[in-house]
This record gives sequence, C-alpha cells and structure tokens, in this order.
Amino acid sequence: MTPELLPDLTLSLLLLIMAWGALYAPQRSDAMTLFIAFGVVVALIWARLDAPDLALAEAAIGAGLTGVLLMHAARALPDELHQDYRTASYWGALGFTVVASLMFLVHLLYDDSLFNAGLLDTESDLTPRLRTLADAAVPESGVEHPVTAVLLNFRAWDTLLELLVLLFALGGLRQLFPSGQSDDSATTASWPESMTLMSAWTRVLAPLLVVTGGYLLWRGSSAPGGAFQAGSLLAAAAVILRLTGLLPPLRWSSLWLRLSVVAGALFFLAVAAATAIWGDGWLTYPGAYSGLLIISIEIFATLSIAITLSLLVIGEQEDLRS
Amino acid sequence: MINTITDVLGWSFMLAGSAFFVTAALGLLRFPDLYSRLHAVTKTDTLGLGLLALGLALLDPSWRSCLILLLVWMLVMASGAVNCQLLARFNLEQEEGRHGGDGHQTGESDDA
Amino acid sequence: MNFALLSLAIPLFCGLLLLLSGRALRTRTTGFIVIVSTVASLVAAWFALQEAAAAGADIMLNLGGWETGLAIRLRLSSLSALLLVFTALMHLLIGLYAGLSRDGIKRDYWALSCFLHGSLAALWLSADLFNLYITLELLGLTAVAMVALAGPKAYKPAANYLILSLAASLFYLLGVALLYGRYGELDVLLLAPRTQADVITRLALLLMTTGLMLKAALWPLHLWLPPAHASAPTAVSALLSGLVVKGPLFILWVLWSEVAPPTLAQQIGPVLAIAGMIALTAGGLSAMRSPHIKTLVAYSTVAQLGYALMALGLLLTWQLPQMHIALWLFVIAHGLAKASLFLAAGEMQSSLGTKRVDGLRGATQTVPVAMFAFAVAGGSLIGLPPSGGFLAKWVLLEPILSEPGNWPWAMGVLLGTLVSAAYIFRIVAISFDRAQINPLDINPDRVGHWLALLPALMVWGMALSGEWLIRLLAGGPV
Amino acid sequence: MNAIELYLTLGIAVFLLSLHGLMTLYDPIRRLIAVNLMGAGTFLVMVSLARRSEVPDPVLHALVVTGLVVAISATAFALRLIIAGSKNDKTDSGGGNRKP
Repeated sequence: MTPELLPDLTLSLLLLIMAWGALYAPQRSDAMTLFIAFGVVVALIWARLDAPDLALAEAAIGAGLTGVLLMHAARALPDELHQDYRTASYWGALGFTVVASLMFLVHLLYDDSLFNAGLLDTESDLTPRLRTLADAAVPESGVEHPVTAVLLNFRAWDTLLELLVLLFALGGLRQLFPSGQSDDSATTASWPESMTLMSAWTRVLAPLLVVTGGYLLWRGSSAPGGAFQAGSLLAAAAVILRLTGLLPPLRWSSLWLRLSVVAGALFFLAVAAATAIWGDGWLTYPGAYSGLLIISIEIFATLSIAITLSLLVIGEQEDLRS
Repeated sequence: MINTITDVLGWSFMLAGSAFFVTAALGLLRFPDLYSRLHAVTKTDTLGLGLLALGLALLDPSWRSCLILLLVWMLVMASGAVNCQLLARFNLEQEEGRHGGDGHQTGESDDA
Repeated sequence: MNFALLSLAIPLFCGLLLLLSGRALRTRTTGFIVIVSTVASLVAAWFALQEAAAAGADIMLNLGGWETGLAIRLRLSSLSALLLVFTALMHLLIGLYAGLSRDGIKRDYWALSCFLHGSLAALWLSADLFNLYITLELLGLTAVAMVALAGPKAYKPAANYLILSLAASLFYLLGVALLYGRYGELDVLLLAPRTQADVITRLALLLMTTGLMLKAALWPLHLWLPPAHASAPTAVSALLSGLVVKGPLFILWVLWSEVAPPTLAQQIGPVLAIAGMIALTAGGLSAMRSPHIKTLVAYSTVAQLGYALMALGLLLTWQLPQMHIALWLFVIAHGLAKASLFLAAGEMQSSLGTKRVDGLRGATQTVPVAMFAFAVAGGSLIGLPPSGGFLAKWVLLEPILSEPGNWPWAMGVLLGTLVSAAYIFRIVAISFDRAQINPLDINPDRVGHWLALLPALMVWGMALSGEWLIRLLAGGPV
Repeated sequence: MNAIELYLTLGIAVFLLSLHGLMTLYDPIRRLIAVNLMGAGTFLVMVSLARRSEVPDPVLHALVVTGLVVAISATAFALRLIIAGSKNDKTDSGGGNRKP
C-alpha cells in the first residue's frame, strides 16, 4: 500500500457505494440520481487511468445525456407500486452471486491467480500484438492520434457498424410512436412558468457547447477527442435548446432531418463501397487522401451522432412521426 | 521563498474549500426541506469551488491553467445558480398544485 | 469476396435509403423495392457460394488493406456463404408473405428487415471477436425494434428482451476483453493456435458462453424467448425464430470449435450436449402444455435449438467434424420449417379469430392450406423422411449409432422426436375434430396461406439437394 | 496491489454486484441501471488492461468508445420502451414475463 493508491482507493470505494445505491436505494428516484453520480465517478476514474478520450465521452454521456433520460423517466413513470422490488428468486440469485464472487476471489488469491496467469505479466511474450501493430501503423493512417486512427482507419468497420447501432436504436424508438396516434400524456416538458433565467443561461451555454464540440471534432485527429465526443456535446446542446423551447421540434417529415440522421452511416458505407469498386478494397483508403477522407467521415458522423442522440433522448411524437 | 508562500497559501485555500464542501454535505443531510438544502448546497459549492480553484491556481500559476480554472469556476457557478432556481421553482409549483395554490415555504426560493 | 460484400451492402443501402425516403413511397412500393433488393442480395450470395465452393478453402479479406493481425478480417467460407444464401432466402420468403398477404404490415417493417438482413450478413462474415460483438448488438436492437412493431402490447416483452440481450452482450464483451488482455489478439484465426487451457481463458470462454446461450435462448437461459417471439407480428416472429437466434449460435460454434483449446472443448462438450437434451424435452413439454398457438410454436424453437446444441456438444466431445454438418443442417431445416409454422399459425389466428389452440377445431376444413403448411413444416421438425429435418437428424444419428456405448445420446434424440411429434400431433389432431368446428371469423386470405406453405415445401425439397449440401458443408468439392 | 490491479478487481466487482442486481431486481428501470453498471464494470476492466503499459493501449480505448456508443443508444431505446410499456398497462402492475 502506497500513498499514491489513496485517491484510487477512495474512488473505488465511492464507486462501489454508488453502484450499491443505484441498484438498491429504497426510492427509485434516489437510485437514478446515484446512477448519474456513478457516471461522474467513472469519468474521474477514466482520467486517473490516462484515458482522456473516454473521460470526455463519459462526462458528456454519463452525466449529461443519461441524466436527462433518467429524469425524463422519473417524471413519466409513477412511483413503484409495490415496495418489494426484488423478485422471488432473491435467495437463489444471492447464493449464485456469492458463489461466483467467492470463486473469483479464490482465483484472485490462489497461486495461479488472475494476475499471475498473464493478464498483467507484460514482460512475457503475451503483450498485445494487435496493439504493437497498431502503434507501428499510426503514421500511415492519415491521423496522428492513435485512438482516432484505430477508430476510423484500422477498425473502421466497427465504427461503421457502430453508427448503424445508433440508427437502429432510433428506428426502434420510432416504433413507440405509431403514426396517427396522438400522444396525449404530454411528455413535452412542462417547465416552471418563469423560464427567463433558464433560457438566458441556455443562450449562453448552447453556443459554448457547440464551440467546444467543434473544437473536439477538429482536435480529434491529433489529440483526444473526435466525432463521438463532439457529437454527444452537440446532442447535449440540442437537448437543452429543445427542452427550453428555443428549438422547434425536429420534424421527421423534413428531408434535412432524415438526411442528417442517415448521413454518417450512408457516407461511410458509400466510401466503403467506392473503395471496393474503384479502389484497393472495402474501406481501404487511398494513401494520399486518407486524412481528408477520415475528416469528412468524422464530420458527417458528428452530425448524425448529434441529431440521432438528441432524438433518442428527447424525441417525441411530433419529432419522430410528423 | 515565494514558492513556499504560494504553496502554503494554495494548500490553505484548498483546505478551506474542502471544509465548505463538508458543511454543504452536512447541510444536505441535516436540513429539513428542499429549499434550505438547495441553499446549503449551492452557496457553499460556489464558494468552496472558488476557493479550490484559487488554491489550485496558486499551486500551478501558469496563465493557461489559471484561465481554465477561472472558466470552470464560472461555468459551475452559473449552472449551479440556474439549476437551483429551476429546482426550487419546480418544487414550488408542485407544492402549489398540491395545496391548492398556497405556497407556504417560499422564503429561500430566489436566493440564487 | 466482392459478391459476399455485395450481398451484405445491398440490404444496408436499401434500408438507409428507405429511412431517408420517409413517406415519399407508398407501403406497397416500399415492399416491392425491398423484395427486389433481397433478390439481388440472394443472387450475390449465390455467386459468393459458388466462389467459396470453388476456392475449397476460406477466402479472407483484410479490411482497410492493413496487415493480418491489425485489420478486421472478413472470412468467406462455404458455411458462411451458405448462411448468406439462407438469410437472403428467408428474408425473401418472409418478405413475400409480408408484402402479399392481406394483413399487410407497417411501413417500418421493411427498413428494419433490411437492417436485420445486413446485420446477419455482417455476422456470418466476421472473423473478429469484437466485431462480432457489434453485430450481436445490431442484431439485438433490430430484433427488439421489430418486436415493438406489434404495438403497445409487445412493449413489455420487448423491453425485457432488450435488457437481457444487452446483459448477454456484456457477458460476451467481458470475455472478449479478458481474451484480448491475455493474448493481445481479436482475430479468431490468429487466436486459435495460441489459446491455452488456463484460468483466464476458462473464465473468458465461460462468460462468453453464458452470454451467447442467453442470446440464443439455449436452455436453461431461454425464458425470455416465448413471450418476445409470440408477441411479435407474424412475419417478425418467423424471422426471429428462423434466423435471429442462429446468430449467437454461430458465434458459439466459432468460439468452441476454433478459438477454444481442444482440451477445454472436450470438457464443455458433454455439458452442452446434456443441456441440449434437456432443452429438447423441457421445451417440448412446455410446447405441449401451452394454450396459445404462437406460444406453442415459440416453445418449439426452444426445443429444436436443443438439437443444435446437442450436435455442438457432441462435436466438441468427440472432436468429430462430421457433427458440424448436422448442426448447420438443423439450423437451415429449422429456419425454413419454423418460418412456415409461424406464418401458418399467424394466418390461422387471424382467419379463425382466436389465439388459442382449442380454437383450431376443424381447421382442416376451414383453413386447409394453412393447416397443411403447419403439418408439413411440423413433419420436418419431427424429422419425418424425406424432409430437411430428417436429413439433419440422420447425419446426427449416424456417428451416435455407430458405437453401442452412445445409447444415452440416441435415447435423447428419440425422446426429443417423440415430444416434438406429440406437440405437432396435438395441433393436427385438434384440427381434425369436425364435431365442433370453430367457424371462420373472416374470409381467409388464400394468398397468405399459400405463401405460408412455401418455406415448408422448401424444407422438404432440401432432401433432394441433401448430398450437395452435405458435401458443401464438409468443405469438399461440389 | 497496484492501481491497475485495484481497478481490474473493482471492474469485476461492479460487474458481479450489478449481475446480482439484474437477477434479483424486479423494476425494469432498476434492471436497466444494473445492465448499465455491468457495462461500466466491463469497460473498467478494459481500460485498466489498457493501462498495463506505460502508454495506454489505443486499441482498447477505441473499443471502449465504441462500446459506450452502443451502451447509450441501447439504454436510451430501452428506457423509452419501458416508459411506453408502463404507460400502456397502468392497470396490470406485474406478472407475465419474469426473467430467467
């Protein structure tokens, strides 16, 4: 035990407490609040573990968008009807988890433990080979920041599919608002009447978020940041603008909205197809243009991520079906 | 010599800031209703964070970090104020709805 | 390889463009476009199959042109090509039903089914553990979205399905993380020669297996499936039971037959095989008892997946490559038969205006074609010769029967056959009850009934191309 | 024990804790939170594995970014689905589909 471990231990303890509370707090609203706080602690841990990309993403998502989502849920749902929120299989599940944890601990402490079996043994020949290759290939990727290089070049296929994940979730959300059926239980925010302070603050905050988002996007090729972080900040801006009523409903009937929702995936897929037809193969960027291609993909992706995420968080009947 | 003075000052500011956070937490736990809790949290948070930022700026006195710390403090202060007001008003309206328009605990609601 | 990519890209492009087009197209036109694109994808998949069969070995593609180890690789084997063809064919058959039957279906079905098609194609082709995770998520999200198409009644089972599906993916992802931490690779084929039977590998494989079994609704983690599949619209139920649960099964197969070290595979084999045997009986018994037609069909999926699990378990226990032929024949035969069963069940439900099994009295007279489709597809599930189900069961039984010591497994297969015969005959017997005929609620939709019969006829046609299929799956010359 | 081992253990502990939650909790919102916590545990394992070397592993960071996107999209959809479902049956407070 060294003094340097003190902040880590504090964070760990905090995280466990929050996790416990987020699961078992007697009031559901408390559980939700603790879950949001959990996100903040996780962001701190990412920063401790030298993962600034993740800390940025987690802060925008875990504390921002998830917060709005959960608050929305807390308002829309009545309090739990029954106090016993645990199932009948409680004891069985408890037993299972205790056994699982014990087995895990035994593995941990036993001689042939998790840590001795190669996971943390960086001196053996078991160091990540993929990682070594990735480090070596960064200069050829068209961007300087290794995480961006992995995301948009080496493993671009994953990122393309990830954009589709966002899109499919939105496609699922649209099913919850069958066309022609008006949503009477108005979930559009019924804010306190005097909104002057809030909307004044939003007028300051939203441009700030947009500027920061743009900066993160631009910076992504050489430093932590990138399409996803930028997209989630822009989504946050859109969400607060929409909630304060400064932004009109994003209507699905508008071609521009639909275009910006599919732009990221469509452009990425088009690049993939074009490189397969005219180039060297599916997603093989031509060397000289790879930087340019990556930036343009990122711009379209940011737009799509921002719009899709904000629709996922606050999209209602009038946004999604009109 | 300068270094030690700024160090001592910086650390003491940070300690003071932390003390404010502790009192805020105490207030959050001990105060009876939402308004006094909000009062405890926002006021002390604003001041506590300011002291922490000041202390940190003294410990790392480059222009860049000072500017960033100032920005952080101002953003948190502004959003804290707005949030406090929103929460208080929301609660007030709900109470008015419940008690038939007779809000009776309005004392602290506009302290932001 | 380009044909395989084409088969993958066509549905994705089509789905994106449909999303973009909004309401500019009428629902019928949308359906027509999707069916045309599915045919195109089917043709491309067919050429890919020819290519794979001609090559004799797996065709690999390093995405992005990066070196092996860094790039995500796509693999076109004769199996994945066959699965591409199968996926496109199923989408075509069910799309035809959805487009031409009288009930029609909501517009969004078409875009979602395109996405489902694309996700499955991406899954069959992927040879990278993390990429497989994303395809799993894609599959789960589209599947849930399609269940939600059924309207507010389906939201609860859909939410439950989604939560469990997410948890299952996380089990899988934790396993992937541990494997990457241990070996520094994500590529299936590079990982295969390096894995050792140590603690981390065991833990990782165990986690991944749990997740995948939950996703594929393999016994004992199957309880989410019947409500979700039974509450979806008819065409969607057919897609879910026929195709979606096969995706995780494919990953499970890749994991244990390629990534896992043989010693570990031999240890897990009997466990999986026994779980499969229990699934056969338990799922079958639940199907026998269920009062609703669609729930019965959904439980039959749980039971039939038991065969696939058993084939996988025995493949691992004995390290017999022949068993993988049985496994994939089961998958294909079950997919076609189950599509027919669900479509027929849905048609009978709407024609007779009842969801209950005892509402089927006299169905042989009132809805003869749909009942015939149900019986024919059921015959393949039971394994009556010369159906596709029989073919698969035959390949499975051959090695079992060659050794007298294997009698417990043979008993398991026999028991499973009896139980599936029991629940199919339960329906058939009720439908012959002409004493108290349940009259038609509405005039039946003849086209829909015939379209429900189509997949059933194809599964019986499978027997004709049986030899070709077996040789293809064995990897030999075709 | 160093920081990496600590966070690795913490990740698995959070995973197990929330798995227990998933298995014992009834309320769908809480179960969704449990799934999200499982995700956080998994990501924690991945990020601490990335930190084993002096310069963190960019591959794992990229994988976690992808995982985060997947998690938020699925969570948003699931939450809206749960809300829509509970609005739909205010009369029926439970029963039906229990988890395995």
